[in-house]
Amino acid sequence: MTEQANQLVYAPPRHPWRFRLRAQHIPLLATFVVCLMLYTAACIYLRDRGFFSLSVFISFFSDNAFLGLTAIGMTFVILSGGIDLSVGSMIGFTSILIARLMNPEPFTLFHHTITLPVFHPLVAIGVALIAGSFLGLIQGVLIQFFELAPFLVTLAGMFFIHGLAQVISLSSIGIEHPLLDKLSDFAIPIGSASVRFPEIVFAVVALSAIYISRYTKFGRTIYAIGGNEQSAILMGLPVARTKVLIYALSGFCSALGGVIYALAKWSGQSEGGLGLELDTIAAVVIGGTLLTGGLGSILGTILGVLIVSIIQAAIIFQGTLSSSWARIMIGALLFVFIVLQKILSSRARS
Amino acid sequence: MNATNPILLQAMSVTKLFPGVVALDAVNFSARAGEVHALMGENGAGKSTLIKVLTGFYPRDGGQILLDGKEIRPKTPAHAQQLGISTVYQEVNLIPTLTVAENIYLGREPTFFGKIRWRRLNRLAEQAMSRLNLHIDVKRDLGSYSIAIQQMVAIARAVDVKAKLLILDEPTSSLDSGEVQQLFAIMRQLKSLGLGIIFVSHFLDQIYEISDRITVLRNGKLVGEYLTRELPRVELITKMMGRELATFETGLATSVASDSDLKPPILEAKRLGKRNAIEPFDLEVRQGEVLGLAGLLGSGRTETARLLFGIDRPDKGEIQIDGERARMISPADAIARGFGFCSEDRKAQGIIPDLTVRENVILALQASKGWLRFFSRRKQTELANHYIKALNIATRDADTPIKNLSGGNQQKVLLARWLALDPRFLILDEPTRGIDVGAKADIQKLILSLCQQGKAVMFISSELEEVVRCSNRVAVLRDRRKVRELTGAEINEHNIMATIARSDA
Amino acid sequence: MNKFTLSALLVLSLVVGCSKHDETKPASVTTQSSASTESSAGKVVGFSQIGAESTWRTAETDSIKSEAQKRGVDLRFVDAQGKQENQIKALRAFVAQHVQAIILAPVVETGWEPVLKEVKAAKIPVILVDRGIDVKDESLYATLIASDFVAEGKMAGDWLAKKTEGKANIVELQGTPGAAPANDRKKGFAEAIASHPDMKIIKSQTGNFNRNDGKATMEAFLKSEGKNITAVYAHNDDMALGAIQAIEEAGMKPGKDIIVVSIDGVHDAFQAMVDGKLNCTVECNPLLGPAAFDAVDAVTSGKELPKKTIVKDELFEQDKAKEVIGSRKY
Amino acid sequence: MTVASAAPATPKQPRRAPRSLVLLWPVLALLFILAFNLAFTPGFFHVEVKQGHLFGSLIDVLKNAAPVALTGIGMTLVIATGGVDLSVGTVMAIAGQLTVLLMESEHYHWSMPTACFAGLGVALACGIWNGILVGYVQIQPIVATLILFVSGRGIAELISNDNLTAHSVPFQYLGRGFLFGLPFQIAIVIFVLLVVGLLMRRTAAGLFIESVGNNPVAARFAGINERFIKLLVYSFSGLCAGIAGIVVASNNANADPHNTGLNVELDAILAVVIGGTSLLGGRYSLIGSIVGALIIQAMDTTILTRGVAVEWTLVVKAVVVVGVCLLQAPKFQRLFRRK
Repeated sequence: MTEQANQLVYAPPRHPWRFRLRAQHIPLLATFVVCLMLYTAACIYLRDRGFFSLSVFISFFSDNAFLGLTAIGMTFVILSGGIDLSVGSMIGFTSILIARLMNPEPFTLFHHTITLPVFHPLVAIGVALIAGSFLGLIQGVLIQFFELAPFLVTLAGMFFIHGLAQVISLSSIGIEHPLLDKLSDFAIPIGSASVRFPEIVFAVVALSAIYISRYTKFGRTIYAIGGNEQSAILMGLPVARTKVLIYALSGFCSALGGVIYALAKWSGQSEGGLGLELDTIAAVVIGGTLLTGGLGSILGTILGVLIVSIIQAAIIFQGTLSSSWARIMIGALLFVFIVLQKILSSRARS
Repeated sequence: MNATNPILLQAMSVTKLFPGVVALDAVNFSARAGEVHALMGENGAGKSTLIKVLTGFYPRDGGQILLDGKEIRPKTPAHAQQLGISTVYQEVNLIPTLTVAENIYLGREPTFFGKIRWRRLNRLAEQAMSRLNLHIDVKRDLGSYSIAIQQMVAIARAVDVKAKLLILDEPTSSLDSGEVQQLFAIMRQLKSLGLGIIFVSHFLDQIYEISDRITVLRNGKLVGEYLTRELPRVELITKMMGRELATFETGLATSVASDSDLKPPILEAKRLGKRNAIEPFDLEVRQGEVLGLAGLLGSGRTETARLLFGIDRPDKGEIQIDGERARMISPADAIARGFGFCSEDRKAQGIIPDLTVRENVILALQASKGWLRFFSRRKQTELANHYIKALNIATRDADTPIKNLSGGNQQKVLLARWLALDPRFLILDEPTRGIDVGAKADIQKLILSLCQQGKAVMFISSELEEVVRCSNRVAVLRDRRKVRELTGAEINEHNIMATIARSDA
Repeated sequence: MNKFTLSALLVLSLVVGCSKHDETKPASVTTQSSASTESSAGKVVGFSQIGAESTWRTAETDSIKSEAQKRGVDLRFVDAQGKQENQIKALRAFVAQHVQAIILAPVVETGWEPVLKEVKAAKIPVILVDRGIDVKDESLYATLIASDFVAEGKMAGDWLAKKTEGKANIVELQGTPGAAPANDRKKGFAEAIASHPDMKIIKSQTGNFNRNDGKATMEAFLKSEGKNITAVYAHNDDMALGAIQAIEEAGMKPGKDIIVVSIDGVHDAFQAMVDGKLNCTVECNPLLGPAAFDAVDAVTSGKELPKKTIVKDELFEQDKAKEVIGSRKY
Repeated sequence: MTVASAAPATPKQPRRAPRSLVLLWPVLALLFILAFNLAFTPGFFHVEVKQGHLFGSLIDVLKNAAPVALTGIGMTLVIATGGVDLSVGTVMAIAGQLTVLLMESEHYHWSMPTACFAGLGVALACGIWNGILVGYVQIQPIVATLILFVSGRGIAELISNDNLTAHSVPFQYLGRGFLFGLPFQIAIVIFVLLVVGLLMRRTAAGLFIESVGNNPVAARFAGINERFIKLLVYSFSGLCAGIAGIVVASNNANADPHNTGLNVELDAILAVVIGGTSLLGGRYSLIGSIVGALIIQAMDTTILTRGVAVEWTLVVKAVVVVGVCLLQAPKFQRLFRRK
């Protein structure tokens, strides 16, 4: 424009907060603080019920390992701006599939009676994981290539997968195998408590998920898609492939949840995990991941799972609430928590 | 540059059809290595479509594209990038929630056995930014930086791909003049390295400063290719418009009667301020005047407007309207008092994309009337058609979804939305950004006619020449602070520049 | 930090406030107890209930709660909201709280072995109520006090066979797919009619154990089969009551044109029998409180208990319903 | 310049069909299900007069679609603002329970209209609660309505933990009565639809709702009080759920705190989406949602009438839903146009 313009040197604007805290970290911090508060309050209130102990704390992870696993898968989905409502039914499906493969029953298909052999648990688990990932993949394909809304596709997926589980068996199936005995006897003692395989699987998956989200191109592409899908396409990122894979990954994670469910209970149930999708979404959102995508973290989700677990455990330990009041209390605590987190985040921001 | 520069990319009779429309009609275009080639045309001439065909965003319906003499058929922008064609768009197409460094290297991060090497990535990003003379913290979220910085990051990303051909689609529309110079320096540097650059801009000064060659498009057809130094401005404009310059240059009054000082103020801001947005300031807006706001991007112009329109809550000071203290905590309050605000971010804060032109026009008026007193369909269409005609909005009819209109026409619809309110005081934040010369002149004329009707206008623009031409009074902002007010004869580009550039407050 | 403490207090006061409310809530069901009240006073007993999905279930909960109050037992009650996972968590919580005994109403048959092993390791006896479980090691629980769902279905089937002299076109309203009572009641009924070649189930679909779905399902059956239907077998009373409405709205007389048989024996079902609309119901007694705490007392004082105490289910017909309706508790 | 006006500005979003065409695919899907029954389900189209009213599977479809249609009408507006309301099922239970309790309990013995108004009032209050959380506290809709979804059934159980029989004959008329030979529930749906349709057409509410859903920031800048609009739609959704709850209680002559409205929220969302309203907000179609509700009910009735085995029910339902949605997907349609 004019010659004087050359003299103008651009000065980057001052950042509003002094600490070099990225915007993402604020909800995470708020979640952590509230989680701590909640735990402390529960420990004080339920001190004569033995709430404050290491084994109870570990049980938050063991009893909710499958919630944690589905939540990790769900985090990736939500980070990309989608949603997956099929995770709950996937648990029932994989558990009943494993149980059925280990205890086959003859069935008729096109007037032929087919009898499958008895499968080794590891084979059954492998089949279940592949089936779960495949179902997730199909949903991803429908979402990506036919541009259907994720909410809708996975809602239909929830019906479909639950239906498949019912087709496999309406009644629950118990399973037994020497391997299962070994697995449930396996424990690493820590102080007065011990860590068992559900926690270990959860921890391994959680660490891998953190690694994937932070240190792989796949993980960063997920954030980019959630941040702005259009831009991600223009930036030349493999958006289509990644989105399909995200749903496959979520399918895998929830199938793994189903495996844990079956192994921890020695049983498969088509009704298992029903309604878990909303708990999962709640855990992810409480963990500071935005439903609009792009912002959030696996670490936050783990905190979210912890919070949901603490709320549930506190009500179970409290032990005098009637069914109705227990439901209302869960809602009330959820409300208090969300509002608190909201206040904390907006305070930290200003 | 000279004629011996080898042709890098050649597009031959490229055709693109949209349902019912020929967006590109057998267009020929070529870009040479080591040259800046400007692509000119009005809104809707087909510039963006051509670029999107070149970058593989749209498949072409006919013709050939040769790159280095070999036919290419880019399927996606990623594919085009691999072939050597990188693009920087007008609207920053990056991820605001990721860091600057990531945005530069997303998709080609340095890895070690599949693990992203963050430290190396950040160091590389710092180097890439410093090559553009920008020393910023690359570990911070892109979204925390101004649009200008984001644009620079986008260029850093595009250049770093080792592109043969760089397409800059209106990169300067959100940059201030200093930043434009930085950009040009970079462009010259890239040019000397043998890169071909396609440059799209509405700023004639910039075109003449940087480009070597100009191709003009009109209505999807090629008008011609010219050497810049052989094409006078007036001729360029004539070729773009298809009509003579004089028809829209006349009628622009250079100044309005200066007796506006005598009229009572509509609005007074007293020590109004908001932390991290704008330092407390005093400001008066009087009937029948155009108050210009000048300053660099991020100097607090938009923030000032947002405070006056009740979008943000001030934490200091007060607003007086007609001499009385007023409580304005929402745009609805401001509208109720006869204010209007045409925001700078058309896409995010202006249009309702799925709604029709008609509905977009009546929206603010209807909101001010409340939901019970609903305009009849007939009245709505009448109103919309009135503005379509008055503002010369190019649309098939009033019931076309606004998202189907070109940027400039969307802008006019938004103006119509505010004009329909018949406001006493209208804030226009960058109303002319990214729109063509004809529409620009239309809008400037409109501003003047508004204040002739006794209305007040606050005019925010990055183009100083425009501010000078339209305003009776200019408030100059620097570093989130109002530093000076210019009136009457003081208003000229030199004074404004000097005020902005002076380092002491 | 002020805000934090404030919020913590808020959370606490909510918990406290609600629990108080519950304690002051009067027990709505009183039961007759045969056992002495002395022996169990002061004991801490955990009760893991499935949920509150039906009137029958809440009657069972009330029975156990009021019996606990009567005997001075410190009852830790946990509603699992219909999920086995929550029941398992509850069992673990009971172990952590060192309760003296656990009453468990299992939601499904399988999946209990691992957690019950933990409970057994903590030397806490488990009394199963209303449903059995499928475990290899029977020492994992002390006793089972329950109705036999298969037997209930069989009783209903036998009654219908007698009533119709072995000739009937039956439509079946199943319970929630996958639920143990639904599976067993279906099985028992099928066994009973297997020996009668002229008794056929012509349609069978779920009514999800509730009145609304039972009605909708019956409506559809009436459209597709019409007068062909001679009997309805519903897995619970609520669905039967819904079916009765559907039959009436189709212009037929339930109980006469179409015979209606169901299971549970809730109050509304008795009323329907008195009105002549329901032909018979097999009672499934939810008032297990006294028996459950008798078992708790016995187990904690070291007595051996039979592995299975089957609660005798009684079949009520219309004429008997008139006599007993006044004395029904739920 | 005409070139620009016709060329899509954002290529990823295909040009939306005119409003009337939005209904095309849902209606075709409904016709397809009916045609299937015409061909393969004998007696499905048989309608006779019994006891002075019409009787047949088709009438059942119309009648039993009412609760989903009613909640769907409210849900349509919520989804049009870009939100979602998970609590409609539990609000149904609360409203039904309170209404019947107030009429039947010896303590109250309220008259039928007052009891109904009380039921609707509490449903409205639930809606307002959701609206405040979404609009003013600005909690994401799924999470905000999850709170009432989780605790609402507890509230219904607190009102009364028992199944309550509704003996009142005028009350039973709401859900079981007939008007001009057709179930009265249909009249209720048509009435609500007309009222809402008129409100949306004759006032600016429809315009504001679409604006808020399509671009909330721009709507706010244009002077629309988007928080209030959200409060309005969630309140209205609560009210619709209340009507549905009362209709269901009346239809069964019974209020059931445990099962009333179970999973209705999913059916309602499905109905809205099948009906052509985008979950992203913006343009909506009330008629579409009604058609969606009819599709779902026609499917359910077909499954029941044809005697599909219980374990296959959900699979069949899921396949039909995906099929209907695929039919509507422009990408899927293009796949066949090319061939």
